[in-house]
Amino acid sequence: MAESDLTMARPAGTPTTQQVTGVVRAIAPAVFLALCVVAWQLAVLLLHVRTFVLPAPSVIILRIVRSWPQLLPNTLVTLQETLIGFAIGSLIGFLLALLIAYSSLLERILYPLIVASQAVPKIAVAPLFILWFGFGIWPKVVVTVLLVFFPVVVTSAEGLMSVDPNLIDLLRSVNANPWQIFIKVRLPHALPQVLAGLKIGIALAVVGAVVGEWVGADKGLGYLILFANSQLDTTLSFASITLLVVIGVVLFVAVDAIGRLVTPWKRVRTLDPGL
Amino acid sequence: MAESDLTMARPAGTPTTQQVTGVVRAIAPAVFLALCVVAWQLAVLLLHVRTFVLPAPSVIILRIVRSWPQLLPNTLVTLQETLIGFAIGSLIGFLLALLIAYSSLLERILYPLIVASQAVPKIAVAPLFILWFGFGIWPKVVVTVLLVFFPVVVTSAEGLMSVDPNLIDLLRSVNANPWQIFIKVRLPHALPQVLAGLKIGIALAVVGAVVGEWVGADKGLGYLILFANSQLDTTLSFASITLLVVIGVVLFVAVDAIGRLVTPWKRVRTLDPGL
Amino acid sequence: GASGGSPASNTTSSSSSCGTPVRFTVRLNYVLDDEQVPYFYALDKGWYRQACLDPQFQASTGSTSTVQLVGNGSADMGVADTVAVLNGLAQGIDLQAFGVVYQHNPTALLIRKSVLTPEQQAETKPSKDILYGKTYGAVISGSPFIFYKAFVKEQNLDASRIRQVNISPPGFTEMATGKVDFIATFYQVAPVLEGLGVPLKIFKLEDYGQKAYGLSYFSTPKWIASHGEVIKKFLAVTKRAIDYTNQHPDEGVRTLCTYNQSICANDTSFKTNVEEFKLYVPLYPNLTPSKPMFCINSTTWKATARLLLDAGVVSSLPDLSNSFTNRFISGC
Amino acid sequence: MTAADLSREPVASPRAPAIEIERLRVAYGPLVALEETSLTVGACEFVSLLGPSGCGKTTLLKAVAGLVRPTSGEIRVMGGSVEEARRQRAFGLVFQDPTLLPWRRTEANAQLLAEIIGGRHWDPGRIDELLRAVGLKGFERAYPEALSGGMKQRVAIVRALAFDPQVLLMDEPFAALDALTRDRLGEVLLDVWRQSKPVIFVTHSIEEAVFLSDRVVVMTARPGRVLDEVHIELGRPRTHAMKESHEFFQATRRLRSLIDIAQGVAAQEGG
Amino acid sequence: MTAADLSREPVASPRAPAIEIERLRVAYGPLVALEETSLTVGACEFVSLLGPSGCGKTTLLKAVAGLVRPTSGEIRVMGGSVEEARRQRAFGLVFQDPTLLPWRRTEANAQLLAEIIGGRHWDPGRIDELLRAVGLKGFERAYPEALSGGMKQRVAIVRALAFDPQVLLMDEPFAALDALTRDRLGEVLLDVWRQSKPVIFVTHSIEEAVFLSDRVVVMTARPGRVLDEVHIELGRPRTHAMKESHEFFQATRRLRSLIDIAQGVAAQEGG
Ligand SMILES: Nc1ncnc2c1ncn2[C@@H]1O[C@H](COP(=O)(O)OP(=O)(O)OP(=O)(O)O)[C@@H](O)[C@H]1O
Ligand SMILES: Nc1ncnc2c1ncn2[C@@H]1O[C@H](COP(=O)(O)OP(=O)(O)OP(=O)(O)O)[C@@H](O)[C@H]1O
Ligand SMILES: [Mg+2]
Ligand SMILES: [Mg+2]
Repeated sequence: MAESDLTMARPAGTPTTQQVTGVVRAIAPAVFLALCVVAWQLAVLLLHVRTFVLPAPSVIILRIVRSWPQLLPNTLVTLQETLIGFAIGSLIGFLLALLIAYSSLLERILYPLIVASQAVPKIAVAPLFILWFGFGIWPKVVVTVLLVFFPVVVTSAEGLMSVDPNLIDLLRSVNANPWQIFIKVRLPHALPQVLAGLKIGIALAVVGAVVGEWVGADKGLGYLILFANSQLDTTLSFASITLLVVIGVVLFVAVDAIGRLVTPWKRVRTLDPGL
Repeated sequence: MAESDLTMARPAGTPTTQQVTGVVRAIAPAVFLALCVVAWQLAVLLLHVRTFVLPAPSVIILRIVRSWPQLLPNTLVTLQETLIGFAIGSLIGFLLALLIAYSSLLERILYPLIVASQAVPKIAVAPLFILWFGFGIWPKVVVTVLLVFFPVVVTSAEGLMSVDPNLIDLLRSVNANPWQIFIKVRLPHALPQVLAGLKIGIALAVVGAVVGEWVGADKGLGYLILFANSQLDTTLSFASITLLVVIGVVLFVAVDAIGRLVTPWKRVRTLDPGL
Repeated sequence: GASGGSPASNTTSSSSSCGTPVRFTVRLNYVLDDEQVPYFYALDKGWYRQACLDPQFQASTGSTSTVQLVGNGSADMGVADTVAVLNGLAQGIDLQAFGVVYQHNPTALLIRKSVLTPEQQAETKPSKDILYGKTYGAVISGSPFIFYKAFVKEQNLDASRIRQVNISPPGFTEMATGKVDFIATFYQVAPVLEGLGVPLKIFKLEDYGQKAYGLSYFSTPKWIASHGEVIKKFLAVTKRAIDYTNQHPDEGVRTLCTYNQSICANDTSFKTNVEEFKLYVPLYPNLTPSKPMFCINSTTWKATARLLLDAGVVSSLPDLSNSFTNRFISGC
Repeated sequence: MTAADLSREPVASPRAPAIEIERLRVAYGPLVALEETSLTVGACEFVSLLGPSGCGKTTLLKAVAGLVRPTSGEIRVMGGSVEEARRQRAFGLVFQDPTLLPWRRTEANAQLLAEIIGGRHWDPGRIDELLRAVGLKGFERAYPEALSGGMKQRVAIVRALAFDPQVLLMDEPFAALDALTRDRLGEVLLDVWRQSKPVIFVTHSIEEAVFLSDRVVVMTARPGRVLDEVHIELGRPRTHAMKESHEFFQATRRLRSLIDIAQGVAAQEGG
Repeated sequence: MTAADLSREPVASPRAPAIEIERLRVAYGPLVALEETSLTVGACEFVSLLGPSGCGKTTLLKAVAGLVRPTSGEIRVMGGSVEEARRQRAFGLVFQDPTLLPWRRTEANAQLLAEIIGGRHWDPGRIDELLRAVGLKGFERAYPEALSGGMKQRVAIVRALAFDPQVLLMDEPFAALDALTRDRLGEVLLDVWRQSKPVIFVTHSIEEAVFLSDRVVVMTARPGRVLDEVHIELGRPRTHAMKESHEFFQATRRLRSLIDIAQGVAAQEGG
């Protein structure tokens, strides 16, 4: 929190400190994660936590290795649902955000419905999902879409509505059409916030796929968790959860990285005291 | 989408058109909602949808009236969990956003854990929640917190990090301490985005309370839904869902209204073509 | 998916005898478990094919969902707790049962011995008021919850003296960690729980006079009316499979895994040995090839329906006149 | 597109009024920014606006460009409405702030309006030339963040000139520039103008106004009004030598005293 | 807090250097903005900076205020480091852009820095007085959005003067103002200054620089360097009559030629 150093670093520091900092940055998350895992392992060992309550990381990892042929296809199924649901959900979310941003009447009409769609517990209406979308991949995708689109709507609408009016005026002065104003000003301006919504969305997409699988599935990590629980196979359950977490974090990091790529002008981190 | 009129309206229009517009705006959502309900009612009647699949709105409303003594206390329980969970969740979310905004090292360390916490299906680890937090209100609050804090982290961090560096420089020129920079610049600047996160959070809080109640509860709307489903009492289930939706929408509108109150300078809607 | 057919290449030749087999979906009562081995066994042996049947077995999230989905036509027939089927009937879902899988009340209260006094532990048929002051872990989405509530009513227990908390299925962890004192469930799972180091006292509700059916086969009257032959053959083949499973329990796991590769890449996925299928054997009426299986007795049927009344799930009994039929089982 | 293209041919005779503002009143809520403001700009006339800070110069420019709706009064541009003129992409605007897109580099920012208008008015060569003329060679790939204040303003000027608009509306375009860069840009501007289009040019520099304009209009504040105007009787092309001329001196002196009056009026009215 | 309060007493004799910049070099990545720049400002000296757009004036000011880290070279303020001076809240900065907080009204924006420094330097009466002096009476409750460009700039000036800083660093503060408002604000500034503190004042107006300053420094561009300086031999207090004096004329002429050189150098080096 050494604020006094913030933003000082514009003219660059010496290469060596930069390199050291870079290394620390690169390995810190891994180190911290390792520490967490070790703490967990020790807690389980020292407190004699029973495996069926909370398996030790070592047990989970061994199980992942051993049950890999079983876990892999289920992981791929869930990954597929997650990605399809995320793609459709972010698209729908963004389109709704457009409607909301361009019309306060639509905002007033749509927002209650959108929020309502969130407040309905998806599992509680599972039979409807199955009735409407059958047993295939679609009910899972629909649940995922329902979870994903909401944060995208809220953040994108916020971003699209917060454009500097002078920039809009500039384009209006040459009679730019709404599409040009959108593509040249609104969209790039809103991009960071759209990306924030997508980051929330991708994390929720994983949960959506799992919940979708609980509605009715016979494969996927969500189903595997349900099955493992019925078998009191807590280790398998946690192995599946671990893979879910891996999917979630990897996809999140990917979305984040793509976000940084498409907003190169936002590189300046004004808050960072250097380490 | 008549963009050509946008932002023209700064010098105000005539009072009468404003009044008419105001009335349309005020009643439009209600009218639209009513249309949706009527459509639903007609669909159920004309397609002979069975009550155990999807009850007609009239049936649900009658049931709400009839079972009000049973629904009300459960609604209050869920409302309480929602609000407590939302309060704690947004606080935690905001604090984490601070850590992330002030240190890219912490960002790299914390984000994977935060995302991981989202990818874990809460119900799958329900026994742990009961083991750690017992059967009272806390496991429900914890689940709610877990759902709420995430969007608040992402959007607030985004907001806190996107401050105009010149504003920071201005305050640094008089050696403002980090707290002052935070309270006078960063926070007000980030407020719209924090509020976007809170809007997402409040909608998820309702779901969180319900999911929390599915484990270890004996009251609340979530419990009631579970109970009603096990009894195949679809109408009671939908009555409870309806109340959940009402809670969700009311709380969302409240958060939105508070948001508008605390950001009076953001009143200009640059995109609105007037209706 | 969890449905049969495709891997049974060794049996396709026999299907030629009847042209295209009749395809229909069978929604099971829960996720796959040892108790469902016979269906997959029959698939594996090609017995359904030989009977010109092509059943698609679907895992489920519980009896209630099975009842709903069969009721609205999303699945053709179902396997579900009889109370759930009757409850569906009471809620106006058009259903008819055509066979009972488990003829006996499988529900028991499993109490942790450690919360009982030595005397209570020693009793062969414990007095029911030892439940007072204990915490009941209720899985309210399951039928045992209804059995339990009816039991409380039938035995005139003071429900307010038993603390009830809801837990997610199966509730073993909550038992093992001492968060709850007893649960209501099928007593077949008791060995699993004891295997976790939780010594149990088992109250079989049947011992206290609670007569009821367990799982039954059902569908909508409409489907039944047009698929009489299918049902008849399905029941016959299934009975054969159950008999066979009883005699060759060790083959079961492999079979389950063949048909359910998503959950079962190796035999250890099913934690319990299929030997435990034997635990379900007492629930079956006749495990001899010569005698009929699945017969529905109207007295027990009504007793099962009464549970709903006693448990307070319904305020009056539904009309049971067309609620079941034995016409697809010869010899009932 | 065709209509816009056609309309780019001169539509009026050089002396006919291209911009007619009549009894314009603009109020922002209770605040009256402009009142009873009338002004006419000929088809090829270069008019400068002088006036105290806050007197409504920016508001006037925005009203002409159709970005602020008059509370009352009328504005006609090239015989038609403001809307029509805008539809013909007639206006080249330079805002008082640079108003650059932070996500575009210099060249892309300079190109923005040309891009929107498209067609034959997109000429990357021209933009390159203009960027060189205003001294931004070497900064084509810089984001606005890395430009100095005056550099940003120059990008905004290039952006407006790049598509050769029919009407130029410039709001203190040279305010952030040093005297010499100002002069150089003034020449670039006159060069682009070629006495071929109407220009309204807001400035605070009397010398600049006199040097560049055919006519200088002085406004008073609160509410903004046109106080008076001075015709500049210098020939074209303007040369720096003219700055030493008697006409130049006369005009500046006259304007200085007008501004004194304008300020005095403001001071009295503002209390 | 105590240290800061104590330090507000003059720490050096009037003639001792208050700001010493020695062989300063600032590079933004490959771009060298300032090189070999040395400058000394006396404890009560008013120094103006003139120089072509992009020559590094803003960079120099930011370096003095500790907002940009020198690549090499040294800056000492009142005998100590830049950091120390900043810790003592010595700097009153006016940025080239108004840099107002959009969520604060005029009075709250003007008050911002005074608020941060707090204690006895918070004087709402003074802010009110300054707002009136710069002609913003009546706009205290307006959000920045509703202010004209020049008005915003004046708010920024009031904000810097409001807490009576020990060192004034002003980056083209009057650029968006008309001549008369400029003059009036110059007087306000000299009044606040009372020959009691060092001032670095960036401007593009030679007359303004001469009228206000004790010394005018001319910079050249790319990389930025100090070209030369002109001592202004006019007495204090300055009166408008002095603008007609020979010394004034001499100084402006000398500066004009220096700037010609500065630009010429830039043009040659810039290619
Ligand atoms: N969006 C707005 N909302 C309310 N008032 C405004 C708005 N824009 C300008 N004003 C007011 O209108 C008046 C004229 O403003 P304008 O920007 O036109 O002045 P200006 O002549 O351009 O001044 P400057 O030379 O300082 O740029 C000012 O008093 C200002 O406060
Ligand atoms: N943040 C930055 N990153 C990279 N380059 C920068 C940055 N800020 C300024 N520069 C460059 O440094 C040089 C000097 O800029 P500076 O803003 O100091 O100029 P200036 O003298 O204030 O000009 P002006 O009179 O136009 O404001 C310019 O070439 C500019 O492009
Ligand atoms: Mg202006
Ligand atoms: Mg500058």
